[in-house]
Amino acid sequence: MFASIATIMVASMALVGCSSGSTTAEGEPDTSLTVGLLATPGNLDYTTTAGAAIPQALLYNVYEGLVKLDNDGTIIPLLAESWTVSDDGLVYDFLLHDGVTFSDGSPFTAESVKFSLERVKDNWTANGPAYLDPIASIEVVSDTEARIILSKPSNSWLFNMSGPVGTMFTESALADLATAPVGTGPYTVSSFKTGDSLVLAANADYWGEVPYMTDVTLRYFTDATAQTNALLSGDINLISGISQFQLVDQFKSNTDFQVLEGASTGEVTLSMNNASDAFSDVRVRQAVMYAIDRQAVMDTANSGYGLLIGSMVPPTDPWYDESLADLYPYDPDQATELLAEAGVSDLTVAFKIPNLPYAVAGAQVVKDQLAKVGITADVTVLEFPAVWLDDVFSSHDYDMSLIMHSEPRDVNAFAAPTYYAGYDSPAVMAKFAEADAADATTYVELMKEATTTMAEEAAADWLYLQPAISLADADLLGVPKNTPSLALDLSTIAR
Amino acid sequence: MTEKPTLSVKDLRVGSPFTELLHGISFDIAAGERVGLIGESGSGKSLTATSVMGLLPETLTATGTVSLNGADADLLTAGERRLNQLRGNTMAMVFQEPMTALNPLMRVGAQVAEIMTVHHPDRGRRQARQRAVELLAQVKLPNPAETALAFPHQLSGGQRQRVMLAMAMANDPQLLLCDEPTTALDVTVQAEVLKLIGNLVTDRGTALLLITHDIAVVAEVCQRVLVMYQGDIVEDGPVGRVLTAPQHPYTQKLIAASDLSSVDDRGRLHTMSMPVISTPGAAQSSPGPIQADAAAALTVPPHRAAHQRLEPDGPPVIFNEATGAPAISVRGLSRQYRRRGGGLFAPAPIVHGLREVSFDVAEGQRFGIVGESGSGKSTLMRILCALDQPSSGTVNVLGQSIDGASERQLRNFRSQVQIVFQDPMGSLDPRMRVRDIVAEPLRQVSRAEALARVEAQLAAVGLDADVMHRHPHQFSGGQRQRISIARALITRPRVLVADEAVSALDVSVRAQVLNLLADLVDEYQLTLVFVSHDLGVIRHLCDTVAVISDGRIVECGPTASVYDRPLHPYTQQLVSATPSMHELARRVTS
Amino acid sequence: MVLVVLRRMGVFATTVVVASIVTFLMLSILPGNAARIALGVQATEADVAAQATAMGLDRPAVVRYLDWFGRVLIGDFGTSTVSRQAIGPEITDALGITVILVLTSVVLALLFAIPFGILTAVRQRKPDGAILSGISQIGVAVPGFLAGMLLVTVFAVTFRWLPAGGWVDPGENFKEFLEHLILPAIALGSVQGAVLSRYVRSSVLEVMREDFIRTARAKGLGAGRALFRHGLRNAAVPVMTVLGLQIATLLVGAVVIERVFSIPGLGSLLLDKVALRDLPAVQGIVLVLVVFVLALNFLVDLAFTLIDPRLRSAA
Amino acid sequence: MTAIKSETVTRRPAGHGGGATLWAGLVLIGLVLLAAVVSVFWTPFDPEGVFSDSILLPPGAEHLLGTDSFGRDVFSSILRGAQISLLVGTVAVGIAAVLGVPFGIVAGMNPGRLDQFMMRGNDISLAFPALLLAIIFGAIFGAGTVTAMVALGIGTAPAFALIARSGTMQIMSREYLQAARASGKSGLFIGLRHVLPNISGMLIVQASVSFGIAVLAEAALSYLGLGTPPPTPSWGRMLQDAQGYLFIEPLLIVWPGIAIAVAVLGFNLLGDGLRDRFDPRMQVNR
Repeated sequence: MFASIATIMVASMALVGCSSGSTTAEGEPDTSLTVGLLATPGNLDYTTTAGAAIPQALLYNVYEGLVKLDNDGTIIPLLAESWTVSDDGLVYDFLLHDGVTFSDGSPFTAESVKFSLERVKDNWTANGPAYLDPIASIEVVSDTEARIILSKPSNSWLFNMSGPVGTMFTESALADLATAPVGTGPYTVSSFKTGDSLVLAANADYWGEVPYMTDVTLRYFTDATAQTNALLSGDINLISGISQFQLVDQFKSNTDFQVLEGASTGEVTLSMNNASDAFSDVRVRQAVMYAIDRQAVMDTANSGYGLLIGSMVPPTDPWYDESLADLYPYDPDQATELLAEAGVSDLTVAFKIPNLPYAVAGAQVVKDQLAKVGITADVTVLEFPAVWLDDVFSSHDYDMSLIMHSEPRDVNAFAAPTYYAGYDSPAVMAKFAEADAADATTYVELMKEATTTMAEEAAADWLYLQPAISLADADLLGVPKNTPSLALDLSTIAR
Repeated sequence: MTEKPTLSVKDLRVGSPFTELLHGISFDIAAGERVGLIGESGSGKSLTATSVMGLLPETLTATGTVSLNGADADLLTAGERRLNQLRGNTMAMVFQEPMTALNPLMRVGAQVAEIMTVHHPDRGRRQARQRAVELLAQVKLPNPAETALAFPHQLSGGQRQRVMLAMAMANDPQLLLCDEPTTALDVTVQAEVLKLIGNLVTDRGTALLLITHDIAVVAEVCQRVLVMYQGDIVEDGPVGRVLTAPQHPYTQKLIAASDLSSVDDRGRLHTMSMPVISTPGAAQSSPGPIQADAAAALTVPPHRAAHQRLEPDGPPVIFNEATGAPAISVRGLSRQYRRRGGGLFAPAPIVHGLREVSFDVAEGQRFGIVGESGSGKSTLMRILCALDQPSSGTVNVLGQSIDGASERQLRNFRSQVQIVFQDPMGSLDPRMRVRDIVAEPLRQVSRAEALARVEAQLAAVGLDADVMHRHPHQFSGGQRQRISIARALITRPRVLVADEAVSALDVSVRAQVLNLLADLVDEYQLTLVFVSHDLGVIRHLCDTVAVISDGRIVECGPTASVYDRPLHPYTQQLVSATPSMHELARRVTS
Repeated sequence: MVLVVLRRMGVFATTVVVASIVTFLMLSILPGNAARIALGVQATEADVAAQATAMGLDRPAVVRYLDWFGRVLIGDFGTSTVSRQAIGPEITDALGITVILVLTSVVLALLFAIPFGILTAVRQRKPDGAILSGISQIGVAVPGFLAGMLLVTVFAVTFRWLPAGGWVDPGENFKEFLEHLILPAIALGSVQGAVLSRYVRSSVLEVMREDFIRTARAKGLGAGRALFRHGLRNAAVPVMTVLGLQIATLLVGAVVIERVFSIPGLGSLLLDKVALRDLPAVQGIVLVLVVFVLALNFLVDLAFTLIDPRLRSAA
Repeated sequence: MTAIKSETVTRRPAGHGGGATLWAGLVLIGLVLLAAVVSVFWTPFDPEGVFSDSILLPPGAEHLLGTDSFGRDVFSSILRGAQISLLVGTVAVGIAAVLGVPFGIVAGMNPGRLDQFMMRGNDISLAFPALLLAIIFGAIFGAGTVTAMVALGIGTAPAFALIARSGTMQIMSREYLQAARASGKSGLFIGLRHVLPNISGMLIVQASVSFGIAVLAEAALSYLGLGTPPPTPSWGRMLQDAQGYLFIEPLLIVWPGIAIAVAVLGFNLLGDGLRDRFDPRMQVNR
């Protein structure tokens, strides 16, 4: 892996040499980068603040954990040089890099591992502290050796360790997490203006390979058009994760820019409240599955960008099953039949959507298609996040909604009976539990079984997988294509 | 032929795209000559002046020739640049409205100085400023140096008009045009300003064109008079001759109607029978359906007032004290206003509208109240009509105490006491039909009956029934005042309060309305309270007059007695400022 | 004069207090649970309840109001529930940006509106006056954000002369600050300029009918000179009223342009904070906006007193 | 006599300008009104459906103005959008007038303390501009047409109150009001019978101008996502939606832009024309 990064680096250096546009007047390579992003972080503390915006900016850039996900979704070592797992899957021995320091100068040791991970249970309120529940104890073997003992085998916890909860903190710099994060990563935060920008500077004392880009500005936009305009006018160099795909085509024909299409973990989901009167009958949910022409939804609302998935599993997960996309082909007649079978006529459903562009666009198509099989969708646009979270997510006061689930490997959470989808299948839950404790091969098998069952029972209509499309100046190299994790890994980008 | 006339106007025609307003008038003014231009509203007299100045509104066009000193080319076709050189320098103008004619945001001294710097930039600002102060002194403004630093709103109307004069005379023009220069001023101030104008133009040998509707004004200042009627000059002659022996029928009627002391054999004022008001449909007025008995009209009421005056620092006097049950009885009436502003903690300054006023009005009396603006006469009128409440004192009208009375208690009072207002434009709601306006004071009367009574009442004031369905804007000023009177009388009130009821009317119409009012007061046996600034009108209409000044009644008594032998200095001043026609004629011819 | 100012200030203080109560009451019924938003979708109900207590959301309204407004009076707007920072500086920064933007646009608007308005008034009956007047009419009818979008498309995207958006503090890099300011200020100013020019026009037309202008003409001042020396100051009074009102509406109204140009102004901050249900911040922003407007009206009133001697002594 | 002549001059609107302005305004509003009325009964295509097979077609014989990203006929949407614009304008102006006018009349009829008190209240409402209210109300009641209309209405009310008050104060000095009071008429009667009819001219002017502002504000609110939710077509949202297609189908932004400009221009011209007609100071009066 490191090798591959190194290759890119070398290649980019060579390229820089003959690219006049990207060098400064003195012939120095231009190592500053401005990235346009949409969701702005409210603060910089992801231990207590939810949302993808903070990890997107900080994880792998400012903060690091023992392991990370590479761009293909593989778990690779980061602060841990290597690790071994006991045969029963309960004891993990991590060998740590030596001589690593936090950006405030304090050393990173096995003590830091113990401190950081133990802190999660009591002090974290956001970003899934429960992910570390499997940990029974943490032992400091030496400065560079840490041992983590699990209470039961878990396939998911190491994956989760690559996310925010696995972040290594130093005890000396906890005072101001919200504005002055201190980590071991290749960048440090040099300024942060809420709603406007976050400026990162290369960490000169970084223990690993110093990144090519020394000054990175993350600029936050509220409007996708403003974002693309900024790229077109040269204000920014890169848009990671464009959200309105009609804006993409103009870049394809423009040689000044490159369009990178990758896979995300964002399943755009037509959720049905399984616990509501309207959708408690599986046949009604299946009727909806047949009634929706997912390709048409994707074409209209997403300018055709995306991938039909049919389940809550993106192709980057090992238990992805591409055949599920065809489980419910578009078949209005079948839908009408199912509805008749279920004894439902003149069905009117409360379709409460968040006020997000893709949802508003998608809902119009869905409403139109449902109408063709006799289902009236009463569309209410709710303010996101505030009102949508209250009404739909917390109070479950809805029949149908449309929202993207962007967290990686979130299918287990979706299946929980208390979750807003109201899907209650003890069998599926048992299978997930079993899978987590099983060996690696069985794990994938069981996960596949559970997710297939969910698709068959139409727990929700996973319309399509949102594509991860990045738009960049043509001379940028190493732009991460996929977004398997929440992080936007800047360390690979070069000119 | 001697020297050329200062102003020569030949065949001046002014018209809008729709009508012609001036029908080719011609006149000359010799150097130093003082000429009056007299006419009623809309006769075209102001248009004449604005044409000469080249300040006609863009929508109007003028033809003919206007030349200054005979030398210059036609002013009507002269370029803007040439006109600018003449305006304010060779010819100057004073306008009617002293309140709005000065820039409110500029000190008056600077405004006077400006006319000099505009025409003589070489003389310098400092000199202009000094000269401005001198000019302010010449127009007899007190403390000219201080006044020069004042803003217009800090000056009274008369003072502002003096500033306008100072400005007009600054460059010693050869021609001064004054458009109704004193109309908006109080009588006593008017006399002073006229005298000032006369002196200024005589001293400098400036030719004067003085435009006015008031013969008295012309008689005061001018040597020659032009009479305008419907866009034509109908008479041109020396003031004395025109006043005493008018040639044109219109002039004859105008002068007759202006003379409030001359009545016909029925005790009625001379009205103008010329088709002055050619209104669509409406009846022409007099003689109205009421055939008042001349003798009855002149019957002196049983109560006769004592002639009293307020002594300086003397005790409050109860004027016109009546025995029995007077229609109106006012004792110790004071009204103060709290002016807006004042300090954060300091009380707002108090303005005294009325101070310790006591008087009676006997049943059937015609009681005049005369005073200048700000004297408190309007406040008094408002209190008598229960439109305002006294600060202290008692007011008793027809046995009803109105100080502190609630609207419910006043219900009967409201139908017993009615008002006729001054402004014929503002006293009728433009959005209502005449029938609704006249019927408004009626209460608990069926629609049919109301209409019948309205029709009868309109007939009584000399208007046809078909006016009922029209809106006020379709009537002339005199007709509107008739409608006002009809409204006031429809409830058969016992007391009628008239507030400057004829002040806004042209002379000709004034006489008609006064006659009508006199007739109706007799017909309905009304007690009349007539408030006015015009001593002449009151003298004609009222048997008793109270002179009010600075919130106090300073003198009260039988009208003739007060007029002929004024006791209070203020009354004396007032009387001498409003000469009768005979007096004027005497002054002019002597 | 001093007393007048003192009295007005007293009234001003009272209105501020009332406005703060209105603000508080209006926002106290905001739906959406700030605690839930802070913790995200994975938090349990118990966590959310504990968070709510920690954020002081469970105290009675009167206590919360007094606590809040009492602190505001000593300059403490509280701590944002989202950024965990003092709100005051956040608001000041955003307000500064918006004020710069609004004032620049108003200056641009005035630079356009005064000559244009006077011209259309003076040439009222001429064909060119009618055409110019028509142009300003159309200017009024164009939505501001459309103007902004078109400006970006032309000058930023197509010609790449200017940045498409964003903000640079003047202290940071003045040249870049100006570059970032031009387009949004023009977008905001063009519509305002069109609106203002209509007011200038009608105000000048009205003043040209005044008697004192006729007096000035009678003095021998040409029409233009009479208008300049006597008319404009008088015409300024109603225009200033409109200007005050415009600036007041623009403080929030600029949000549309701020969105088009991704400028972190006060309106944008408000929208963001409302979305995040950052109640202390929202209260603070709304209060600042409202007080700013009240203060502006207060100043406009005082300015009138300076321009117009009649008000000076009448009060 | 000449009084009559001068009256004929007085009552003629100022020059031809005023009349032409008025008529131009009426014609433009007539167009919008026509679109709104026609679209109640008929539009070429369904402006609310989704037509996946006709996405982003250029203008042509079938689709006069082309189609949008949902395959909707733009011409149909423009027609139907007139309804929303007129609805928002009517309701917003209605609310503003109903709240502001009585408030202003009462204040104007009671000079002194009550007036002062009410005007301070009005100052405070003025400090909450319509857009601020729309943002707050959007958060409280949820964004949508109704919220937008109510916020615009309440936000515009103080302007109506100011106009009504100054008009009332002018009327209050008129003698016919004194006459009505001297006849013992109640404040309510005077307010309704005398004051309201006489200030209606300036209120109509204000209403016309506010209408234009409301149409613009609706567009701005739609841009911020606080306007009419889809699929109901609104010009503001069409503009917002078209923004993303500026480089693909630039005409999409032109049509709603023209529609908004026509409506706003119409109401502004109407307001100007009415002002010339109602305001005596704007008339030739010499």
